[in-house]
Amino acid sequence: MNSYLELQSVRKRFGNAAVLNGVHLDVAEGELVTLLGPSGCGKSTLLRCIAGLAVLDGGRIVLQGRDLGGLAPRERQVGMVFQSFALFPNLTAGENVEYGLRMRGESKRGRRRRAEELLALVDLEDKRDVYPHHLSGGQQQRIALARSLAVQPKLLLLDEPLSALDAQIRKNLRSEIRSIQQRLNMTTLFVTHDQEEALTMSDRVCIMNKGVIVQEGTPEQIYMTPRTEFAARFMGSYNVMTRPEALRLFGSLEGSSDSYALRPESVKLIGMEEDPSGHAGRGKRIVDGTVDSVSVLGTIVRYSIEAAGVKLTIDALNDGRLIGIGERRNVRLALDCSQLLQLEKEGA
Amino acid sequence: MNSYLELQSVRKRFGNAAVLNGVHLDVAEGELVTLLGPSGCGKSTLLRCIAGLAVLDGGRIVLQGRDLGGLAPRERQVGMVFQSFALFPNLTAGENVEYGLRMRGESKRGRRRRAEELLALVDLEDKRDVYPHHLSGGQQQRIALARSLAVQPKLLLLDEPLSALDAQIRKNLRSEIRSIQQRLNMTTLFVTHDQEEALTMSDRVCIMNKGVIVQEGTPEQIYMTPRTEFAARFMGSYNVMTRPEALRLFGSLEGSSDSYALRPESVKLIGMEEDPSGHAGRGKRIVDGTVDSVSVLGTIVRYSIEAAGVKLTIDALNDGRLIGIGERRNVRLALDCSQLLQLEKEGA
Amino acid sequence: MDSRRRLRLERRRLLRAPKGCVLVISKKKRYRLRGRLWVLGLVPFAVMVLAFQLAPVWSMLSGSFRSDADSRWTWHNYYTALNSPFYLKAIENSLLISAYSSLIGIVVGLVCAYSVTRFAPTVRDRILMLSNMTSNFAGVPLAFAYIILLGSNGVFTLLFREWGWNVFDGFDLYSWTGLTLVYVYFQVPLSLLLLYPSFYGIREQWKEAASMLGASSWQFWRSIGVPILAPAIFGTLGILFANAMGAYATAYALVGGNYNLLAIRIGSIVSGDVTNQPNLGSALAVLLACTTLLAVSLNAWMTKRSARYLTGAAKAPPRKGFVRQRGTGVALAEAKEGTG
Amino acid sequence: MTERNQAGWGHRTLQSLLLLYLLLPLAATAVYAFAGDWQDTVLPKQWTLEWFESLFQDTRFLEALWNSLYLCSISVALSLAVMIPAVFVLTVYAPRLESLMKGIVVLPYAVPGVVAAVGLIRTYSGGPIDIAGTAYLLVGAYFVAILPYMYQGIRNSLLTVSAPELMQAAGLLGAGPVRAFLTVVLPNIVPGILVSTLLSFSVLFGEFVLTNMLVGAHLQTVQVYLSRRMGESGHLASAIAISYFAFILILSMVLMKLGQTKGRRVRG
Amino acid sequence: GDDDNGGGKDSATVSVTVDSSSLAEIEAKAKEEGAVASVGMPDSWANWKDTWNDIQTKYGLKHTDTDMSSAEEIAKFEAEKDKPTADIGDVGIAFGPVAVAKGVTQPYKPTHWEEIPDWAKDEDGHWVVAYQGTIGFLTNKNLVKNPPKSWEDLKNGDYKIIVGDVTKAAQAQMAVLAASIAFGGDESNIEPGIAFFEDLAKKGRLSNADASVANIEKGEVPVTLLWDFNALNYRDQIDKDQFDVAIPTEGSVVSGYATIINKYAPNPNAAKLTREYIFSDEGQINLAKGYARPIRDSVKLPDDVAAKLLDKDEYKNAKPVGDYSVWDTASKTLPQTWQERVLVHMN
Ligand SMILES: Nc1ncnc2c1ncn2[C@@H]1O[C@H](COP(=O)(O)OP(=O)(O)OP(=O)(O)O)[C@@H](O)[C@H]1O
Ligand SMILES: Nc1ncnc2c1ncn2[C@@H]1O[C@H](COP(=O)(O)OP(=O)(O)OP(=O)(O)O)[C@@H](O)[C@H]1O
Ligand SMILES: [Mg+2]
Ligand SMILES: [Mg+2]
Repeated sequence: MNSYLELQSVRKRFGNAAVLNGVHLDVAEGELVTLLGPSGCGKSTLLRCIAGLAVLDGGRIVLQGRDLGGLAPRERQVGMVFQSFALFPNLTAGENVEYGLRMRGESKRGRRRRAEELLALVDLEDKRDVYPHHLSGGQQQRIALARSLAVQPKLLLLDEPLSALDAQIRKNLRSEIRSIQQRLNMTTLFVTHDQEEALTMSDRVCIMNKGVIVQEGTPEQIYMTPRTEFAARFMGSYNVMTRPEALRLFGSLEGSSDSYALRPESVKLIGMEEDPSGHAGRGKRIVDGTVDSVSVLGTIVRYSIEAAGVKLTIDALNDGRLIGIGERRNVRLALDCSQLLQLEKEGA
Repeated sequence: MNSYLELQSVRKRFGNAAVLNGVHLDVAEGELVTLLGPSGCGKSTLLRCIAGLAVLDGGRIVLQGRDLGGLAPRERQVGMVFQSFALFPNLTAGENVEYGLRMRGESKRGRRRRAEELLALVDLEDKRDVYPHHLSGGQQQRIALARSLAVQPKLLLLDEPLSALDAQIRKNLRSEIRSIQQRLNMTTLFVTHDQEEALTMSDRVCIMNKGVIVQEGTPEQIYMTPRTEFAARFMGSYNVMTRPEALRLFGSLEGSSDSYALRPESVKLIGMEEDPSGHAGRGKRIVDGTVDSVSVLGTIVRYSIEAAGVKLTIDALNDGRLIGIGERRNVRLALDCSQLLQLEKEGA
Repeated sequence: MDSRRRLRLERRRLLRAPKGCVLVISKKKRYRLRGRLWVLGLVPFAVMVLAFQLAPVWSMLSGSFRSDADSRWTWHNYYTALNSPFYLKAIENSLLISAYSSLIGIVVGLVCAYSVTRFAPTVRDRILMLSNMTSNFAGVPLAFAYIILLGSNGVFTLLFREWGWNVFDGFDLYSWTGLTLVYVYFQVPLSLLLLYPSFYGIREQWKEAASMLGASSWQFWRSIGVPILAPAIFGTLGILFANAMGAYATAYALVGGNYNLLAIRIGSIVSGDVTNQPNLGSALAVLLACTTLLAVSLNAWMTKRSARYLTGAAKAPPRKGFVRQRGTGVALAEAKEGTG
Repeated sequence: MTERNQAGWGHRTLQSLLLLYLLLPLAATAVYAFAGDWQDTVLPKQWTLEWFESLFQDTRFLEALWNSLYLCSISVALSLAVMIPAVFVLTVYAPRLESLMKGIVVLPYAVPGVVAAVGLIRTYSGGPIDIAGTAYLLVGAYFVAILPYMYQGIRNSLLTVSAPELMQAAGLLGAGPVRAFLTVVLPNIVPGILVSTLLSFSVLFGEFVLTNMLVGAHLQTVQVYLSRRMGESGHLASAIAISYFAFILILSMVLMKLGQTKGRRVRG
Repeated sequence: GDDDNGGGKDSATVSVTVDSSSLAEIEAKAKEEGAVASVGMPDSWANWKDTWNDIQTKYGLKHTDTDMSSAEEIAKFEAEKDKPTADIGDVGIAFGPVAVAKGVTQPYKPTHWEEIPDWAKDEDGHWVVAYQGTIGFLTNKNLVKNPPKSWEDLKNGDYKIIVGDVTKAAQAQMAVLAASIAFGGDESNIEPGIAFFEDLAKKGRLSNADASVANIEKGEVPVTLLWDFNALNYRDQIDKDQFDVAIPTEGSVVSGYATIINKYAPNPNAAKLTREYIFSDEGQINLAKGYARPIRDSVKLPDDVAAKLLDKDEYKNAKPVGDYSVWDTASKTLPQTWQERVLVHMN
């Protein structure tokens, strides 16, 4: 990989608490990398270290070959958007966007033109003279984005930029941010604890836990092949099983891992009256089970099923095919051995 | 239906704003009915009217054949759990649970025993002597539940009891509340604006909009057959089409409605190389389309597709079958005419 | 390296590097150094506080241990202060009047504070503004105003006499009851301003929850409301007490030195035409400061306790629009509450 | 929410009583200021404007007013100049020192005027810095007296506008700390600070003990002047009290209005 | 101005040292100096205003005053040794010897030196009392129908009496001394006075109110004990007919204010000339106009001025303090004694 931004064993402590325990990360130019992890795992702290708002206790941060250590935030050419927007309330939207250029001493005309460009980019040309408190949350967030882009940073840091917004606005802004990022080819680090957000927006996802990156990869990789139990649980409703459980379910196992994971949608449900033969084949297995509960989540229907003494969660598309299957019913499960994942020990 | 609770054209105004415009509702004993609706539609106000915290402007509320009008909150034998928990911060968890009994003048021992029962019910026996601010959000919520159950109310009102909690805790509490409710056979009104919550927890769902109940039914009914555009949009990512659009897509239409809805998971995607004949049949239709974007949401993959000039959202299970389909690809869609819903005019 | 930067480095070297040490200042160190420049912002503050707050306190403290006669170290001033019935009586009177006036102030303030939170913010802010304004009406003019109203020929004294009411017959404005009454006048607005924000901490939903659990309004206040307010009440009590202990001008304007109060004793020792025993005065001042310090620490301690309840409450979403509603009244109260 | 805004008659009565109670002494003073002979009657025997006339003909009154005004202004200005940077620095860079600051800031409550005056006189009469009896000493004492109000006001304003985040945002956009402070923090806290400025001002304007003990012999502020004139005539003193109260009232209303218009722009 | 006062000492022989020629010389030099700066002698006090006006018109001396208390005046003289700004000051009699002891005064004996009683002057002319005060009764006739003329009247009345702040104010302490003198005590024996007030307090006859003009004016003060110059001044200021001023017949105490000339005075001759003028007939009359009883008995007061003062006869039993150092000691313990013996019965 052609590293644009490199983090080399970045460490940070607050008092006695080690918050970052040696983070390694390479980001290529134009890439959008998501940091995904539970609350308190150090995501914000990492961004703040990169921005220079917190001082490293160890390790190096290199941007375009230049060590950022010892540089003040304003010398790093890094843009950051905060969860709380942090717009300057005494300045209009336009003045907020112009602010960085003003600090650089650019001419009024140049500033004005650039601000207009950026307001157009975030689709808020008509809000130039409006003060932040008259803007909706989503609009404020977009102004914050435009503001940090105005100074043409080499790197854009987004710290849960959407978490303060409504679900609906959030979904819209997701794609908007992604498309702006792609248009500008802006190298971006994006922090979130929402896995759906991470999966839909990123080129690459890094799962963080307890101050280290435990797994990284494309959204598909991350979703389809979680490496550890932590990642499997964090990424969705993966069924995590101990080795004996997996053995009971699958008969034989590859590998010698202590725990295994099975995606809830990789199991097919077959009504007792259906012919299971269509689902048979190499590496396939049919198991009987009982439905504990069914819940329609909307697009998908979630079944809690007990099979071979193992409690499984199974998702099926809500396409009317399985309508007959209700609570306490017996069903057959079609398992695909190739979908069973071996999990590594935590921290391995 | 054997009505346990009856609401008869309940009306409420605040100043000039009519907030409840004649709400009718019958709830059977032991039923859990969800009120689902957008913010501001009057859900909380309805609960508060039932609890006696707000005074009706019209209509009647009858509980077990007894008109509640004119009774003070504490005479109504109704329990309520608030969104913000509203635990008394100066009392321990146990004392909070005992509070209602203390007000009734029950003996210390009786109170103690009952409180222990309820703490066991919500699985918090060990937190009896802990103050609320030392409990997590989810634990606080469960204590609040136990507190309102302690006085054996005839009716339990839950006003968005989960919305202040994290996604994970929320999912766990959902099933916990449901199972307690079923065990006690407690008649319950549950307010939420989260459709997944409504679908998974309830015996019956009422969709509210602008102070009236616009549709009610079982979760399946509500999800599978929204009656109006409002319900369709509110229930999920339904594709809502005008009549001309629907015509272009399906060739011919039943009924004469102005708008139609199509569930995103009712459309099957077929790769161009696959043989579409397997999907042909009566009332089936194959249409060509182009993929605009794909996003993996986890269990499901969401495709934005344009077909016959109509933009559609289509959900498929993330089971690896459609991996080849990416942006700008051409695909075939298998449509099922029976899945197309006719929508009524708003307010009809 | 440009010359300015070199200069800067040079200066740093002189300041920090040990003699003979080769100058190697890593970039990181420089950044950290620059990061510490904010200390400069604290210097003027430190100087002012040192000069006008700590130095006087120190000088008083050390003076209180020196003899007035020959400025030698001695316990004598404290011995005098704590053994003379004269000064003991002054301390006792001060404590009593402060206790009574702050208790009355708290009770009245509590009721008024609850009531004022029942009004719309605009009305509330107007009431608070007014009471804040009157709280500056103290000292000489206040004493005189009370003489006009309740003196031996005061408006009310005469009115009551005319109407034949004898409830006020035994009342003498120039006695300790009168003093307490006048103290209450400046305690009430202060107590109101300090207490009313905590009523917003009593969430409406607690009342509702309690009412649904069968509690009457009175039961709610007894079992939930007052216990939650308790820290705020005790804290405010501390401030009121300190306020009364230190009150000088009003008392002096009313009764001169005839009523034996600690503040008045200090004032007469320091500024009287008669005696000149500054160190004894210091010792008395230190004793006074000890009681107020105690009262103020009670306040600080209680504020911490009430924060405990508040963090519990803070987890819940804030009431909609509350931030917007913070009018000047809230700001006033916050500003008044020195302890945050 | 509207229901709670319509306070019941009980609350209205209570508040009216409170206002009556608070305003009664002021009213009595006002009546006395217009009264002629009023000794042993319920109401004055006659009314007169002579007290106000003689007051406004007295240049010493205007002088005292001016003294009060400039002493208070200087003290408040000094306090702002010292406290804003200090509280800002503490909030943004060293939140850990805040508890220490809080301790310092409650000290003025624990050291009442009489006590503070004793200490100040001891420290500054004689010795290396002899500023006893000068305005310098008084300004210093005033600075301490308004410390709690100023600290609270500034800190709350800073927290309300989330100053640390604004500083960081500005820093990332290339502004140095000083510039960032001047362009994005200061303009936003001005309305918030206005209230504590006002409060401090009115507190100082009504201050008597410190003023009288520290500089009473040399510098007459309104309060000192008032107590002196009290030694001549209660009517006159009442007229002074009423005049200066009116002055404070007008001043606060003007400042309040100013703060509101400014605040609206920033906060909405 | 202030209301301090204090002791003198038994001065021995006194001689007049100023002859007319040197007076003319002083006058000439003073005119050269052209200005005089006083401390503690403001226009409003003891009618200094007229005196300053006269000095200005008569000798062309410009005048400025800085108001301060006796102790501050002495401290100022001392502190400004090298850069003196003040020429002359007016201090309570007790501070005269203090100033001499500090060595900040210069002597000057005015022309009428001989007429000044011994208790009222320093033997070398460092300080000289210009006007005297005597403790008397001020009675509000609206409230008290029979104004008291003697301590005995006071004792037998049914009205409240205000003594003032004995713990702090010299005037109130002097009132206690006055009562002592009346009942046979003196500065070394104030027990008779204490006992007198103790008795009144027990009967509930003393009030805690402050005898400020405002309170007197408001009718809060039936009877109070004040310096005669204060009492007369208040009487005329509020309502001449409504108040009665009397010097108790059994006896009272006399004290006075002395001028001191700064040893380092920038305008020493102007200061001497000022003292000279104060002791002249015109100067003494000016003081009388300000209700301050002139120290020189021989001055013939114009009728309107005489009417402002009390009859000379009333003063026949009034006595000066013999030894101020004794009184100084007594007054230090007085606050406490007062509290323990008198105020206990009130509060
Ligand atoms: N200034 C600080 N002082 C002390 N501890 C801190 C500080 N900032 C963060 N921490 C601690 O460091 C840990 C990581 O914090 P961080 O804000 O990076 O988490 P996060 O992953 O961003 O979480 P979230 O999703 O809640 O924002 C937390 O335990 C936090 O309490
Ligand atoms: N006390 C009140 N005074 C005036 N208007 C009120 C009051 N309470 C509620 N409203 C208004 O009534 C409408 C319905 O409010 P309600 O709280 O019932 O909505 P909701 O459906 O519970 O919304 P949410 O999901 O946001 O809780 C809103 O427009 C609200 O502003
Ligand atoms: Mg974070
Ligand atoms: Mg609601």
